[in-house]
Amino acid sequence: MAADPGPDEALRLSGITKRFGAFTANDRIDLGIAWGEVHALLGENGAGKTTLMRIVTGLYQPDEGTMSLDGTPVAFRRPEQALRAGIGMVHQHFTLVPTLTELENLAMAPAAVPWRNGRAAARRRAAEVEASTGLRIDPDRLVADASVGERQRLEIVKLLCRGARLLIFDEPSASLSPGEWDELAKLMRRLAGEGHAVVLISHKLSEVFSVADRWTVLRGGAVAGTGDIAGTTPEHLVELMVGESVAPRRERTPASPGAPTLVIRDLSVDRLAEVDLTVHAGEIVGVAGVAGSGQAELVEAVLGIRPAAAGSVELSGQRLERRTPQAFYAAGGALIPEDRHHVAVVGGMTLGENINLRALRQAPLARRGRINLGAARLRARRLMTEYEVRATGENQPMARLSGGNQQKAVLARELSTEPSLVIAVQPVRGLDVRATEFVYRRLTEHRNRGGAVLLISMDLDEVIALSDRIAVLAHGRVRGVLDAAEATRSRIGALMTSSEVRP
Amino acid sequence: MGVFDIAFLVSALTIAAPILMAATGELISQRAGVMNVGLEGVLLAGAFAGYLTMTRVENQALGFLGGIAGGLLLAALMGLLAIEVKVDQIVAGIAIGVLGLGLTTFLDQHFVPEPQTFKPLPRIEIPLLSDIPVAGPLLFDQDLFIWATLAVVGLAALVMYRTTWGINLAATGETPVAADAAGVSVRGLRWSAVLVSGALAGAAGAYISIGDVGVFREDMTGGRGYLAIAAVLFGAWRLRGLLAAVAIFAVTDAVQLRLQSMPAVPGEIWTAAAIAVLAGLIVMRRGLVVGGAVLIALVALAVVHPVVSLPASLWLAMPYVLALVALAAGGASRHRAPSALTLPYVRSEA
Amino acid sequence: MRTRLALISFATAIPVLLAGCGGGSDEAAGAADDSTTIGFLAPAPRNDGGFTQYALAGVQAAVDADPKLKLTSIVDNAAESQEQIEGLQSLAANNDVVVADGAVLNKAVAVVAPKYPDTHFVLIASDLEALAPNVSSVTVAVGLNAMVAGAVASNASKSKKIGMIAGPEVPSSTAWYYGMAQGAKIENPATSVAQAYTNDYNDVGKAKQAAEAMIANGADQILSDLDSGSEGIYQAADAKAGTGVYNVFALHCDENPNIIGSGVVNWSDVLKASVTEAAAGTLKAGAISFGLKSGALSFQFCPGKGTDEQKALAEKITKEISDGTVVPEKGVLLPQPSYAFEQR
Amino acid sequence: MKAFAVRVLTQLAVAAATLLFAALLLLAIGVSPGDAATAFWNGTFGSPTNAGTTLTQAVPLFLVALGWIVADKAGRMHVGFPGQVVIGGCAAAAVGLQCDGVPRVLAIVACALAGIAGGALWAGIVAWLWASRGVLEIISSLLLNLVALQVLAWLVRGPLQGSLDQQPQSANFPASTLWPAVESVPGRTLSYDVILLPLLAAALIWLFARTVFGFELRAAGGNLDAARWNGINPVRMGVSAIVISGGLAGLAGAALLFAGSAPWLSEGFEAGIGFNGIAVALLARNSPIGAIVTAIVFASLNVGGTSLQALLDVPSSLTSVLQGAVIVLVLVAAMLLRRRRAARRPAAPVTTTPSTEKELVA
Repeated sequence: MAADPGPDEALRLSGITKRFGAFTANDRIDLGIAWGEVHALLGENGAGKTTLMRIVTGLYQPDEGTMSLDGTPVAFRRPEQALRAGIGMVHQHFTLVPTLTELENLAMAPAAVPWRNGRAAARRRAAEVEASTGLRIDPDRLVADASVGERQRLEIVKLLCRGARLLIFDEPSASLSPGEWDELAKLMRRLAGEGHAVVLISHKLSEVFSVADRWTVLRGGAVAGTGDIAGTTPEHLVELMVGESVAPRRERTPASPGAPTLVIRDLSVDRLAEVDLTVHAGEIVGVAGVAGSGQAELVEAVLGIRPAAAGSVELSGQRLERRTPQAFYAAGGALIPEDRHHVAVVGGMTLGENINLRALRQAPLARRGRINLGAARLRARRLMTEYEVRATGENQPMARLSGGNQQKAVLARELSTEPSLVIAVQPVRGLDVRATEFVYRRLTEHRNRGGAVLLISMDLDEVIALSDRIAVLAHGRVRGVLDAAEATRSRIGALMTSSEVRP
Repeated sequence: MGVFDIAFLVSALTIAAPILMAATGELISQRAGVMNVGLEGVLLAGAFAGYLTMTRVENQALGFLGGIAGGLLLAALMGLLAIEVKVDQIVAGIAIGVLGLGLTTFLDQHFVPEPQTFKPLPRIEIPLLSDIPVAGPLLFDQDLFIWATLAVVGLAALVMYRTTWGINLAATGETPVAADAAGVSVRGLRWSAVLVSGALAGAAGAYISIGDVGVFREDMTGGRGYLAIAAVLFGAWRLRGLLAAVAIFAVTDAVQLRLQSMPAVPGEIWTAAAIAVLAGLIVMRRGLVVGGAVLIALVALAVVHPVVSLPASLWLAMPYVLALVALAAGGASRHRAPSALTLPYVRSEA
Repeated sequence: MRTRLALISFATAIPVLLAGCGGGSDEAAGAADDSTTIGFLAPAPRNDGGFTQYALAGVQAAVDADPKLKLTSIVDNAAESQEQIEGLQSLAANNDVVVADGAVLNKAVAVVAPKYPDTHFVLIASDLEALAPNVSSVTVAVGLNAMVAGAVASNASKSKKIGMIAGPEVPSSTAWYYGMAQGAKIENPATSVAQAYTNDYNDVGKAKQAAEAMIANGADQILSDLDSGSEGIYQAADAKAGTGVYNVFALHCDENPNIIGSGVVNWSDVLKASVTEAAAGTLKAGAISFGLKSGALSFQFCPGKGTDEQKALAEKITKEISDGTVVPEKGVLLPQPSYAFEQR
Repeated sequence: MKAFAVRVLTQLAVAAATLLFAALLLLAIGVSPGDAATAFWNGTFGSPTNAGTTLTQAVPLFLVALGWIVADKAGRMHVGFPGQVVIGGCAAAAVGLQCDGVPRVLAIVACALAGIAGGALWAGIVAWLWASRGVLEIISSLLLNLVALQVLAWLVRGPLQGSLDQQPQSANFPASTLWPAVESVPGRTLSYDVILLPLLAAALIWLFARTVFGFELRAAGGNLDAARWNGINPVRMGVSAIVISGGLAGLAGAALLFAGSAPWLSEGFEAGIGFNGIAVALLARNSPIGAIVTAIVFASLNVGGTSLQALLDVPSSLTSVLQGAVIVLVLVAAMLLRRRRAARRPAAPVTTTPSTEKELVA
């Protein structure tokens, strides 16, 4: 079944099985990865990708099956052993220490004796890596001051410095701007060209098709298929991942914009300068731009988390004078924030409490400071069904839910109040195909019901696919607003890099 | 010279040394993510173990080794609880504190029924150098422990900020996942940090008993362990801040002892306080309004020089009040605990 | 939730199990023959090298002298009022005589004594509160001793600056200060007396630093109203030649060459007398103060210390205090109760 | 069923270890463990009088534990309980001493309120430093504890000094201020404030589960940023939690003075309940109900320790060794049990967030 990667085989997994109690996370998986190739590993959330990669990197030991590297059998009992053998992983959540400099992060090393200083050696190795791959770091900068893309670069340099030859990227584009992704794609190809093996774990088929040589799809813990990229189509891969053919995205209905819902005038916050933006009822306005163009400032200023230097925000005809989150929600706003873990959900509370995070604090669920628990439970259950949140019950701790279900719970919370405006920031980040489709459908439905949506995303395809109008944000200014009909990747890209202001 | 003479500085140095030694160890331990609120108990263990050794062999070097062993023993228990069993570090610390006090008292009554007295550490007078005015007696007529403390602090600075081990240490306390991913043993590093802190606290305890005064009394550490912890926190988990904090505590304590035996507060105290506030304002450039008002008041007091004497408890509270004022004036950005402080590390979550 | 329940049930299991292991043991108070049992409670550690240790030695002396007396239990380190009350109650329930060693126990004795009318309480303090038919408070007028010490120290001082270092600031400590001040003034009106408190009778390091500070301020004669903390004062005196040290309660001449003498209090005799009388039922309720006349107090020089002039001075002042020529000023004597006061 | 058996066995093993350790120590000083157990039981629960003392002493510990629970739920980890107990007690004493002749109900309420106000005020400094100056609450509260001790030392020597023989103690509080005790218990050792145990535990559970305020408190504690992004003012919540916990600690201070049998202010009346209260809360895993039981166990360790000293001449140091050992062993047992449970649970898709990690240690 598995395609033979040939004599250059780097890693070979045969019959890998891993069980947790009664649950089988990996079921007799066979997989071969060759030196010099970019191998895409695909699958929905929960398909067993993460478990498999944890076995490869020594975090888990398989219950059955064997691994061999360069034809020699290996068994890693600790991550250090995998690393020593040349297998390194770029995690979605970077394993960097923000309070240390980039160089110090490189110099971190096992079994250090208290009288050796590895900084000079690390600097030398970083220079060697730069010479061979062109990857450059800023050694004396604190990691906390580096952007996401720069951190990812540091993560890769770190692995290369340690002699990693097989690199695993876990959804690397989730936090990258398109430009940064293009660079990373180039880098992956270069690494493969130099004889490294690269494993790319991703949901995004466009990325897979732009960079990978071969693919393997996991479904339900088992291998659903494997082959060369050249011989397949995106539709086929989606079918393998989901196990059925997904209905193609419905045709877009033309927008019928009503009265202005959100009116932003002359808003200036930190690096955001003089932003004018209007979102009407019944339309989706997309904001395109590379990461760090001022998106976070825009959202936080409208919400009232970040004090604005100048400008005004009007929501549903009300001018938000003293902007606070309370005022924003009271005026009919809703927000699907980008950073779920940090600002959207309370991991230690239950699913039900998270769904009712705002509703629970006002009538009808609460009267005179007292909560009606019965009504709250009913509401949570109703929304769980309506938004297809899969959990053991409304009392399940939020932190125990998968990322997709957490996002659905957030969606349920934000859309269930029938807001006049929804601000959605990177709403499908980290979600699998099915969950993504669900989110898109919900947002579109909201628009069709006459709601306004401000969609902020770094994924151009997403913005183009969903938006009725697109505002392009670059260097803290709105460089132009395009209608969906005239928006193409190249036009938007031109605006992103332009420096002059257009009306 | 009145209050601020050489004897005053020497006294401040003697007060500071054991606190500084213990606090340096606690700093290392906390930078690795383990907070031992029972440091007082570890100090006592060191003090008693050192004394017990002395009653058996009467050799100061061995006494200090015994003290270190005593500190290590309790620190090992802390390590066992915090790193292996992964219990709540605060409760574990409280237990260590209670155990340290109880065990040392009990064993003292049991093994040394008749209190014994030994000669304290001799002062080492370095010929010629110790005759230099001011600096001479301050620097070159001290006992060995003062020197050892300086050496330990210097060494700690080198190790923490100039070696790979120091990087690993910071990573372990800040982002243990990252350390683990780099192949650094979080467990090993935390153990060594906890043991280092135990050894240093043990030595500091031994100094309090056999080094400084040559006797042991139950609960003789008198809250120095809590001061050391306060110094670590106040010093924002940096060695420099730690030094500043210990300096504040020691100087105010020395001033307080001096002033108690004076009929009234001498004018130079107000002058010195005014200079300190001025320096603080210049360094921090914050809290100008409040600081300025305090400054003016202090200058006025220095000029008018009223005959006042303050109750002893007010002087005793002074170090902590000063530390609080400094924190309030310094503001938020200056201190941040290691992110993983008091959090046990469980790998499968990585 | 389950773990919590488990924990709770476990925690409750401890006392139950502890109780279950017991049984079959006879009661401690069961030895009710004709002997008189004594319980002892102190807020300080029993081996503090000072106040508590001397008092305990006095009780032990009384017990050794009379085979019918028995010291059954010692509760020490009872620093907190609630704990003191519980300790006194437990002791009172099982003993005929309870010695409460320290003035801070006054209120606790006042609470407990009325509940145990058959037990006689000996409170080592000049007490005004614990008035009850079964309480005798016994104390010594240390301030008188301090006057003699002050005069001697003033005479010995070259700088005419002398000092006193004590633990917590309590009346029995301040009495030493006021006594020294009055005595010094008699010898030389120019002499100044400093006082310092370390807040702990047993913190050697603090005492050493306080003494160093005092010496740096010019004082060359220092009285130590400390227990084991005195060691710190010796060491400070060692570092500065010509510093004289004075102890309280007992002579400690062999502990340090700088010791001139001590305001000796014969605790053993005081306690022995009190306990024996209490056991015999002859100790009167009320307050009893032992002074210079009874021999319980005396200023004594160490062998080879003190000039003839100083010895004569000490004798002269002792006599003048005893015959009433010198009247103690405010603060020298501890406050006196208005009831059943006996000066011995 | 098997799991249950394992749990029971673990508990028995730990209890046996504690007892064995205690027995060895006692044997080392020549005291029969059987006698000790009898003395311990008699001193703590053996008679109504002693049981009353034990229960009454559990109240302040429990109040401090509740204070910790409130602050901890809001994510604010302060350790200022000793100071708040002290200042609360001082404030209550200052008011109580003026209450001679005031009607009983009024006097009692005034003292309790003064205690609460004192503790809340002292905690308010911590809250203010945190909210407006960004000072970590654990640092400022630690320092304020040390300041509070000196304030107490000054008060009992200065303004509140009222002992006739000039000891550092206040005068006895007027009888009208003393909290009522159950008359049928000999010695009136059982104060009516023990009804605070179930009452406040229930109130706290209700607060967290059923009120908007409690909900917002938990949300702010669970994830400060998420709370803020959802319209909860986390600073307000944090300040409220710290002040409430200080108020509870202050009430504990008042209870120590007015509900016990020592109705006067003295140095050291706090008697370590500030830190022991934290241990009570943590051992009860932040459960108000669990805190009742743990507080009673802690109080019995204290009371029983004193009776061991008085009856069998066991040194006080040994009883504190036993206390320390009990804490350590209970901690270890709790952890072992939790780990067994974690091992049995099938692995769910784990997403690491800071809040889950906190959950693990909480």
